[in-house]
Amino acid sequence: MDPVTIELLLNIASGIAFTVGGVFLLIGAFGLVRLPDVWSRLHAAGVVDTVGAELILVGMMFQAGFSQTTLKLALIGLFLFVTSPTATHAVANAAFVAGIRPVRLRRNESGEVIGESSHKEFQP
Amino acid sequence: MTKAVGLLIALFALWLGLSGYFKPFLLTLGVLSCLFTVYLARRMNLLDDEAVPLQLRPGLLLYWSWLGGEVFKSAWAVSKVILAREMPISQQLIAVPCSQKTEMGHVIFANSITLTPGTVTVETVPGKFLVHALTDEAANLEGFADMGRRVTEVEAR
Amino acid sequence: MSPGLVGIAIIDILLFTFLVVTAIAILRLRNLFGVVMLAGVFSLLSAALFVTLDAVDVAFTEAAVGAGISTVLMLGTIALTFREEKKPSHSALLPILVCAVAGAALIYGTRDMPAFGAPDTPVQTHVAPDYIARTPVETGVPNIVTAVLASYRGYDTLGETAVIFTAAIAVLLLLGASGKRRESKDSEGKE
Amino acid sequence: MAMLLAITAALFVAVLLVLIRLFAGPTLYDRVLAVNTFGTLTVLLLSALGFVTERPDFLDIAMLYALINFVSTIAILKFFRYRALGRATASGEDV
Repeated sequence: MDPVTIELLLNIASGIAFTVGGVFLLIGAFGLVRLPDVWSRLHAAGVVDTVGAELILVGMMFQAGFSQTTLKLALIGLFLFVTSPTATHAVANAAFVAGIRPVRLRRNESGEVIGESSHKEFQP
Repeated sequence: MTKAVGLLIALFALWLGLSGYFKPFLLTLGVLSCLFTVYLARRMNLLDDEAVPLQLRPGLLLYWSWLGGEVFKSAWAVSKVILAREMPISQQLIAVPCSQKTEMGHVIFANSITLTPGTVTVETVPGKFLVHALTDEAANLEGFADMGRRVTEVEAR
Repeated sequence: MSPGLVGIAIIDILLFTFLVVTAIAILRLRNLFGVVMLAGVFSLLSAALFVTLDAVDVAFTEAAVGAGISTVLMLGTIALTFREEKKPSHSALLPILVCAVAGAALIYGTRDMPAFGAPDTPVQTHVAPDYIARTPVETGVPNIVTAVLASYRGYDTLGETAVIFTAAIAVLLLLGASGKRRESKDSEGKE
Repeated sequence: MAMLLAITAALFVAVLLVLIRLFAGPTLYDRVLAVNTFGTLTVLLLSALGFVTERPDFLDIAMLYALINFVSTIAILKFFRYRALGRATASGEDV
């Protein structure tokens, strides 16, 4: 393939990644405002942190071509990929230990996993 | 020893990738700083399975690409919930059994659950995770079991 | 102006708007944890502004110190004091007046400064070209800012580092980071 | 270029939404979550700015943020969970 075609293909690919990533980013941020409580908002933040962020980084990688910039973008993506679930889990765990429970909880099997009494001392 | 060499190679690759200079003087400095870091890590007893996970099978990369697809699918499901007019959420805290033998397997499984939007690992005890799910579809026990099987394949020993 | 420059101008305006909104929110909030988190956001926003001003090294410092270390230090401080801010007992008029006068003086001072990025200022015509010409020959360090900090102003940087090191040790001592004392304090505080 | 400016605009809208959640609260954990998401958005914003101004060195700062943001989020939550930064355990488990 000649360079012009490759550049066109890269532009199209980054355009697709930007569009999909941007849409997920906006939906996630909107969900962060719209959803009713901290538990449901965790999932909206998850949409922003995973699909939104990674796809935008991939789009930038297509823009950068093959260079050191691409490597740095890939590293940022890897950091986000590794750290974002840990941060989300830390929020969820801290909220759980503080005694905050989801609104309109359908099914609660937390007693099966932890004894109900084990975390009482951390009530705020 | 294998772990020390592995860490050294990984650190130097990172250094080289971030610096992008190939002058002999700077390369020497880079090698020296990497060696010093490995020495410190050794003294601090950090060279274990957790810091240098060489025991994982190469299937990890394959697993990550499968996970990427799952993340995309569940992100789509969560987006539909967010955009729906009446927001059909039914929050639940469910117990998910995990059968992995090593700690690394547990970590990969729990983080994979958290990484897919719609499910978040809340608390872990030996043999079980407490998972918060946003919808009924997300709280699908067969789905968790499938993911668990794939994690077991990646984790060695 | 080119589209890129217009874009950066719009980005600057938006960043400044967010910065002001965050500052007002910090003033209005009485919950100190919220204040710490907003201060982290404030620092992120100001670092983004430094980036658009091309001051990459300052942004680097702001990111590490403002968003990282100071958040942790402020949390440690809150652990030793109170979680809620007390209502101020005196009126806010005098502080507002002082701020307004000081701000007006600073803005008046900037009127003498050359335009941002103007090529005919003394810095651009004498100092910068000199460093750019001499650094690769004299030091061999690829980054000119690093060469200026670590070589041409080496003693200055050494002094700064000593000051920061002393300050860090003092703060750690004040917050009680030494393991032994914390253990005993925790066992007392548990009851 | 137009694509990058569009993505920057989208990032600003997202930042605005996250700031709304940050100011509104109501619980502390909402705020921590918003700050964490804000950090992710800042990382993306800095990378995008690097491309818009054609100075990809900005990525170094973005990378630093990605790490610092994680450290401060964990510090905040460790503080809330265990009521102290220095203490390692609360109920005997290793952290």
